[in-house]
Amino acid sequence: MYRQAIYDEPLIYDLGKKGRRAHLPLKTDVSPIDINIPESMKRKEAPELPELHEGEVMRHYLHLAQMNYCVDSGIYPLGSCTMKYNPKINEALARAEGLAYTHPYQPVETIQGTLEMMYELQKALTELAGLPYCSLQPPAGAAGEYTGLGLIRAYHQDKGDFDRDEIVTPDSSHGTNPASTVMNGYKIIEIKSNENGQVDLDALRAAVSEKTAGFMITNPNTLGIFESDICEIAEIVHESGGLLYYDGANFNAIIGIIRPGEMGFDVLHYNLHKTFSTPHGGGGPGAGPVCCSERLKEFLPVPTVEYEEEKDFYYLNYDLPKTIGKVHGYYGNTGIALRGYAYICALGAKGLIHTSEQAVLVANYVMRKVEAIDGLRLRFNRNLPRKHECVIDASPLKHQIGVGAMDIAKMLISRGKHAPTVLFPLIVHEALMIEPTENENKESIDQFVQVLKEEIDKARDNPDYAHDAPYWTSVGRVDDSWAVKNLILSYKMIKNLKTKGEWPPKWPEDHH
Amino acid sequence: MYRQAIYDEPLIYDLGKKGRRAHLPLKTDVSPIDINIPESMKRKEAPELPELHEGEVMRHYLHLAQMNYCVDSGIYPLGSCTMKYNPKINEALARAEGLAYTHPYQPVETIQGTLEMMYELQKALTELAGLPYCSLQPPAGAAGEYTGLGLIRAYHQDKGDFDRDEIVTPDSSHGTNPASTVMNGYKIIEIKSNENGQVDLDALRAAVSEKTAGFMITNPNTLGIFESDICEIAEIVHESGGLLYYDGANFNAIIGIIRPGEMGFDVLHYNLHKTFSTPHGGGGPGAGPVCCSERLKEFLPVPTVEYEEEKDFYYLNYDLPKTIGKVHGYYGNTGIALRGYAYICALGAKGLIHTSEQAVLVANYVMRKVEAIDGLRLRFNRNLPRKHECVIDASPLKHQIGVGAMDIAKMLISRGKHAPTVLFPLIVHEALMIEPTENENKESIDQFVQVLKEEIDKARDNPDYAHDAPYWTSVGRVDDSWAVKNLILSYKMIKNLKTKGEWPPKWPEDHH
Amino acid sequence: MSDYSHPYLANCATDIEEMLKELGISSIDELFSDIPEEIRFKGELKIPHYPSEMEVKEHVEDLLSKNKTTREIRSFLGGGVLDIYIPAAQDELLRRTEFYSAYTPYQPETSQGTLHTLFEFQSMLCELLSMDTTNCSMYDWATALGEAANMTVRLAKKKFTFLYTGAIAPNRLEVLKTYVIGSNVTLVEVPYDTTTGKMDVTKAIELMTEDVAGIYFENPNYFGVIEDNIKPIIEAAKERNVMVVAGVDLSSLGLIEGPGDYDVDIAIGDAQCVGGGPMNFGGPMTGVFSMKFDRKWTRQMPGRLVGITLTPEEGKWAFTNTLQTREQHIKRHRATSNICTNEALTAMSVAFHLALLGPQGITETGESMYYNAHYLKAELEKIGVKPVFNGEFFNAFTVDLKIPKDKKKEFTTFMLGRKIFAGIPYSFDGENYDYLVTTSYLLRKKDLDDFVKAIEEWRK
Amino acid sequence: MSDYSHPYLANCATDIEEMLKELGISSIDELFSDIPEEIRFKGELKIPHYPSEMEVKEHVEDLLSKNKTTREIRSFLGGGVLDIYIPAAQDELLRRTEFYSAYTPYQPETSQGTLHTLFEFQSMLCELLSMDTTNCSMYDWATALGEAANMTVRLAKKKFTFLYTGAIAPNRLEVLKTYVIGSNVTLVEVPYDTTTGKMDVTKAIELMTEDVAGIYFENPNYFGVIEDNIKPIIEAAKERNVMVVAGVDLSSLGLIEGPGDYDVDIAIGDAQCVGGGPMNFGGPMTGVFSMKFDRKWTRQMPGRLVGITLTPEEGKWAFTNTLQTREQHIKRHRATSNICTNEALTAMSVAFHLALLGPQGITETGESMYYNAHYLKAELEKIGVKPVFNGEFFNAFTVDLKIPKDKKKEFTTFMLGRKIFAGIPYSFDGENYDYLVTTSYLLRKKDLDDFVKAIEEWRK
Ligand SMILES: Cc1ncc(COP(=O)(O)O)c(C=O)c1O
Ligand SMILES: Cc1ncc(COP(=O)(O)O)c(C=O)c1O
Repeated sequence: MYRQAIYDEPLIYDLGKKGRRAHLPLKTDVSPIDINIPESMKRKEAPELPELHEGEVMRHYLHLAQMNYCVDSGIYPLGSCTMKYNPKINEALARAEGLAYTHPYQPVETIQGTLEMMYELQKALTELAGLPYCSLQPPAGAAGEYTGLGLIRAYHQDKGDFDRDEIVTPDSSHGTNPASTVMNGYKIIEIKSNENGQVDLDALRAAVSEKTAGFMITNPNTLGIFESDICEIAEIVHESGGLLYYDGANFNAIIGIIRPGEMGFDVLHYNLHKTFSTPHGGGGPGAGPVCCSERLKEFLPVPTVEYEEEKDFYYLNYDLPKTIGKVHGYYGNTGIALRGYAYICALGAKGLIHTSEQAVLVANYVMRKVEAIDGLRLRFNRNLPRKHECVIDASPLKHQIGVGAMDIAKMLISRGKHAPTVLFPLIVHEALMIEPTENENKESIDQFVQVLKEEIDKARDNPDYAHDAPYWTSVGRVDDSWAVKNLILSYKMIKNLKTKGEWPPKWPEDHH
Repeated sequence: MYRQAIYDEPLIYDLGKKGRRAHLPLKTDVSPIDINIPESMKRKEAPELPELHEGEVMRHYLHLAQMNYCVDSGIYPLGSCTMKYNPKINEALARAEGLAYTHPYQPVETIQGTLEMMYELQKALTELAGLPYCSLQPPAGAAGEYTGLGLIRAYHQDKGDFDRDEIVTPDSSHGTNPASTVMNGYKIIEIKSNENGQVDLDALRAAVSEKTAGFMITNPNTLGIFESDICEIAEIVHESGGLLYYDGANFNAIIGIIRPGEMGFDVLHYNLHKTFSTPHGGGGPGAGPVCCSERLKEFLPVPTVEYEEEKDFYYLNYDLPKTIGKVHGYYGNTGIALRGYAYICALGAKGLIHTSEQAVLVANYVMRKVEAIDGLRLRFNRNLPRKHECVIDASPLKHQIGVGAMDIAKMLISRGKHAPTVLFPLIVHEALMIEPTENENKESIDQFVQVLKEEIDKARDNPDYAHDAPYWTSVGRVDDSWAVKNLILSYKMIKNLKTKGEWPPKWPEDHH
Repeated sequence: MSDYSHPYLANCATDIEEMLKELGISSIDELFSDIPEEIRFKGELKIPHYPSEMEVKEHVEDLLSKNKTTREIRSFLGGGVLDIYIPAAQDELLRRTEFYSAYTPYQPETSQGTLHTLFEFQSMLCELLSMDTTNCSMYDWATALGEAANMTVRLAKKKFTFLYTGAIAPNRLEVLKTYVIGSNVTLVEVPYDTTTGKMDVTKAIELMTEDVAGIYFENPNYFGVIEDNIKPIIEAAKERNVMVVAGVDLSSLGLIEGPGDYDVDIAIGDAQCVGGGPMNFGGPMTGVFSMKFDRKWTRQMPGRLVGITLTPEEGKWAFTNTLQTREQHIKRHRATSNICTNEALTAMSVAFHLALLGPQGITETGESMYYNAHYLKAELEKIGVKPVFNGEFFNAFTVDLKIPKDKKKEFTTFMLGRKIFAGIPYSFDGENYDYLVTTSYLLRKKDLDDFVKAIEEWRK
Repeated sequence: MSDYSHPYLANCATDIEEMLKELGISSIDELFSDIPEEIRFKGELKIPHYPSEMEVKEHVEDLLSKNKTTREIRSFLGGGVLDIYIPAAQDELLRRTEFYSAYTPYQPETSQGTLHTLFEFQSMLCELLSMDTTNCSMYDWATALGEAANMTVRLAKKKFTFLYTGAIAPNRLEVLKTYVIGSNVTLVEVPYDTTTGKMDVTKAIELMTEDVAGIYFENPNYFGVIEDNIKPIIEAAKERNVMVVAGVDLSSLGLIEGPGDYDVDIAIGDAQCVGGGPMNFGGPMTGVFSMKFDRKWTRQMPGRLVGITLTPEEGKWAFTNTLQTREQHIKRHRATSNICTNEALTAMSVAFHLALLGPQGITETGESMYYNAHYLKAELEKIGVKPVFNGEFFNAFTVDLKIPKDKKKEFTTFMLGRKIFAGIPYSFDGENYDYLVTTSYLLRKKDLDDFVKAIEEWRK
């Protein structure tokens, strides 16, 4: 039996009362003076913020917290997201005063500890990537891509090659890949996957040319399949004069097993919030460090973190004349970097390798169990082992009883198991993309599979049971299209609706 | 709509697997040697403790946490318990390394900060009590009573008076009062309350004698009524030669309003976990500091915390030849004392007085609203204002429809409102003892009263609705008598039942 | 195989054996058989290892203890990162695993906690900024600026110039440049008045030619000066269909009008200073992106948006991510931005902080900073040290110190010796350094007096 | 009236006015009208006040920073309080308000979290101790001893002598004395063997006369010595219906038998050392009270007990406080103890800790302590310094230092100068001090070597 907590929790603006205080800030002991802000800019009314007392604030957010599923609630097998356990020691360390109360512009001699940590993290990341240089500046994976593509552009332009304006990528790639590509001013050339779900070498050969700036690949790819032709791919791309970008979001499958740099890759980004266990925070912050080869080094964002061994001194180097510039206001998400570093320290080389081994083992284990369920099938070559994740196709079930991947997701969350990623990658129609991570043990996976089976059985008895799911979550299935049609995006907009007499919303007659 | 979370959470022993690790402790770098523990004492098998990985442990206890009501869940109006908000800054401060990593026997010159804090807390507590001396040693209110009664004994004996072996107390007193009395070797003389719920002066006069060692009173008393004859009471007791003990558990009603020392009281204990906002922790730890008058000072537990102004030096004074000894292995619950001290600092004198004022205001407000509900009535003098709490009698409802205080409690928890203290004090039959504390604002109390009304209405429609409550808690009404009959108190006992084939328990046929 | 046991690994030797058996294979290695042997890594990885949690803790704490913090050294640093106090209640909420260990709320029914809180973040930010909609966060102010520039160009179609104030933070300008690389944008600087430090209104209007898609200014600007003369610029911009982007210091908004009050189209900034978190050496920050409401515009907005919607239960509305079709995971190369992971948790942190501060708190912290800065200015003037500009300011101003390049290091060390982080150096002439000095509300009179004393000594 | 607003007060001026109105009164003061005017306090209270949270924080932290901690000074202190490591996961659980801000679970249906966790505490303690039942905690070891003594007398009826070992911690003995004041108990000391440091078996048996209700010993005892000879005592006790009470060091139970294994009736101790919390200057501790199961005995047990029971839903069992009729809130003066508030949260903390440590962890920490202590002993012997007793020990032993009374302070200072808390002084002769030295698992080789070096220097 599972039920998520339910509280009829109002918007915080509907709590509290004028005059209540939840926090008393420090007041300076300097004597007050008249505030001489020019009239045109002087605030006329204090901003309308909530007015509660401390206990009320805590109750409000406690209620909300309990209506939220998280990694510590249970399995969270979102494919491509690597929802691994967030070690508690990292959360504790990230609150150290020595990190929290340091300013990005304080003199470099007063921040040696953080710089050393960054330098050591860079070293570990380059070691795992097999690429010798690193920048921690990109604040997320997509920013890492943007940075990496910028390095590729700078490289070609530095060689006087201004015509390479295409980036080639498989159609199974993550949405950020094409988005970053276009933001970088490139054209995107998507190539179809072959029947094994891998890069089709012929298609690749046809796609590359003297216009190719680079090739972006995620390996293992979004289907969880290792691109075993990776060396040929590298050769083809390099021959065309393009560079090789390794989307390391799926690095959790390959730590210490392969090193992309050794396969000819020029640049790679990591997601510390995936492979290195930093929390997802309901959407962020993350960190997307970039590693690169010798030939791209001089284009890295400034400043780089460097070490002068003689003086045992760490410093920020802004002196890169060919730098692509900056991709973050400061040095990236140092608070996240620290967590990633602590994670690496706790596991060491052997532990990290075991991580990948377990992640791959459980992914294959869940795959074999799930594909055995009637109505579900494994897409692409069944004989290939998967790496950290697998993509299951629910189209058979959809055809049989009209119950698709999204319905399955809603049935699962009803039962206190988070759903896999659904409807992605787009190349599989009713995709259920399952990535358990090494944080799930055998019992947990067995339970997940058991629940999945039970729910599909229930759906067979009564497909509407599936369409009306979820049941035991804090709210029933929400109406996404109503949200788009009505676009109520802030309390300010609610106040407008109120004056128009249009709040609270009316339920349409035909609402299910 | 309210629903508490539900997880079918097994006993931790039914989770995990042999060989999993959730924490790796530091290992010394001293070389291992043979363990030479004599065979008769050498552990043969490692103790059977759970074996999980870190994430599993967190999930288990997260699930349990969400199945627990707390002060930050909502109103928690347990009369006599003073469930006030636990300020978060206190929790943070109590984790300071300067407190956590100090040993009770480290040299006194290395613990000056803590001693100063203790000394300052003592000063504040004596100031509020109007009694000049203080010991923070008693680890809870009951221990404070035990200590205070010990002081009274020592005082009489020191005067050569060995015959005073009776402690007089009202019948409405808290259970710990008589229990501490008897543990201290005294006889307990309980006197009936008068029709106002207060001490009957005639009864008191009749009860005191040359055998009276002391009189223990809680003021305001357990009915929330102030003992306005307190001066006469003091006189009567003192005339008999007895001393006066003030149970300060209800101090939240009188901070800065009256000072018991000024009314002739000789000794008083506080509950820091009530009046001074330290958390209840699901049952403890608390702290029960004792304040006393000049004539009891020399009997205080050792060591006392003292200050040598000249040297600006705090120290532990063991040199009290007439001390009653020790009531705790060290100096009491210093971690709790710190929280209480921080609370006092945050409010200051004015804030503390406001605390009592608000606590009393909301108690009277809820009282007037609740006594207006059909089936409930206020016991004892309706015209007397109450202090921090009020006692409502549900006997009328019980007579009307057979729904009593316990049923009301279960209906309330069904709705996400914690129940008042029920069936206490014993002198009111269907008692609902309501103490909102200053942490509840008007809306919260209005909602509580509204829910109470609604539930009683439902019970009128169908009394079984009440008897079968609660509904939306993580489990339904538990069977207390089965627990007593079967006494399953540990996993060890479960294992025994298993070998006898008696686990899991069978539901009796007639089980509701 | 028993050394598989580690707190971060869920399966022990027994589990592994059982799973291998069910998979019908004899070792995990078989699952890697599709990786060509020649690329399997065979060396020894050089990775640090601290085998117990306590050693990890000691190691990291030892490293961090080499830093000097603003708890020891009085900080006059600002420039976009403010030293703030994080209330204990806020930290306790941030420590709740339900918030920090959740993913982006892709399944709204089981993620109302995140969604509801982010909606409140959006709402509080709109109130602070007097704007209609705010997204769930960008990486930081600088990248928000890059996105804003791209967005004005996207919306304008066929206009490719983006004007920006010369009184901009240098780091933001650098990111802006990197961010417009793909969108063919020409960046043109609007000069500022060297006496007041405010943007040059006449020049700004002059520069608003046909090709201009947007104009950006900061308020207070990087030199601390309040831009109280921008009304004509905004009017001119409206006339010419130029979108106005303001970058504001959110900590000033208890005292200064929200950008919506002076009618800008897009407001950006960073919410670190209103509770996103402590400074953390500059990251994570909490980029803010806020707009007037306009369906067309909103559809072009980067980043995630939480909206309200209906549930099956009549009367019970709920929250969900909305307008996802703008985002990369659906629109791929036609997305409005590549942003995916954002700064959601620090955005929630802002919601917690503002819920605790309330209107009085935001005003009081603003006042403290204002008093501090103006006291400092007055005291510095007493020793003959002046601000570079005479425009009104909030909590920061640029102090005319003219430290020669070759003395800069010495000055830093001198001030450090007095336990002071002296401010951010800025050279107007390329030779000498003036200092942008910010006074947070954590500074007190004594700190300010010590600063003045130090400067006085230095000048001797 | 607006200054009623404070983060810890729920009602602002408006609320108060509204409530007063509904009550039909004009001021809160009227609600205090029943308090005689002459006793109303009219003075000014002298109470510290720090008006902002940050000032409270600074003030308390300033105070605490005057302390020296075992993070700076290597601690060889023990005697019932052990320096331990609190895993971050444990602390995160303890920070959950659902646990720490709940009351005693009087409404079990809405308090399963507390009850379930406390049941697990009871269970894990029973496993560690090899006993059947353990209550939800006592204040500390010392008060548990007091309760145990009283309980043996209560159960025995008409027997009033309680024997205790001479190798007892002095502080526990003092509490014991205070605790038996009301129960007419005569305390009689059993001497220990001055060579081995173990209890004198012959004497103990001799002393077990008709009037003896219980006998108490510690294992390892206060001098660190393992009591491996108690079998004859226990046998004699059984024969004479004397209850056997053992006080054990819980941190030793990875290596040493649980007291249930050698058949004691009542086991007590303190669970601080297995995760109740850091040392906190000695409080809160986590008193342990554990027994063999016997319905009659259990009914006499002090403190709270969580048991299993049924719910209305067939197959779904749950937890509840049970045997409450022993407790003061029901039984009043006939209760088994006056204990009401106990140490529930630190008990839960122990459950979290042991769940994290597991059997391997408890063994490993025990081994580290054992290795440390035996290494230290060996190294001390190399410089001619010996233990006072030759009995086997676990993690502590008494070092024969014979520091004269008038040198004691100097010795403390000398050791402090070397960043060492030297151990707990104990005088066997009333003139000179030997030191009870404990090695936690947080000490490392270098710390032990430094200790030996310091002693060597001192003796020069
Ligand atoms: C394969 C892949 N690439 C890139 C990204 C983008 O990373 P981020 O969300 O940190 O921007 C993701 C994650 O969302 C991903 O799964
Ligand atoms: C009136 C009164 N006296 C004494 C006590 C005992 O205090 P404690 O639970 O701290 O031992 C309590 C609380 O339970 C109480 O309410």
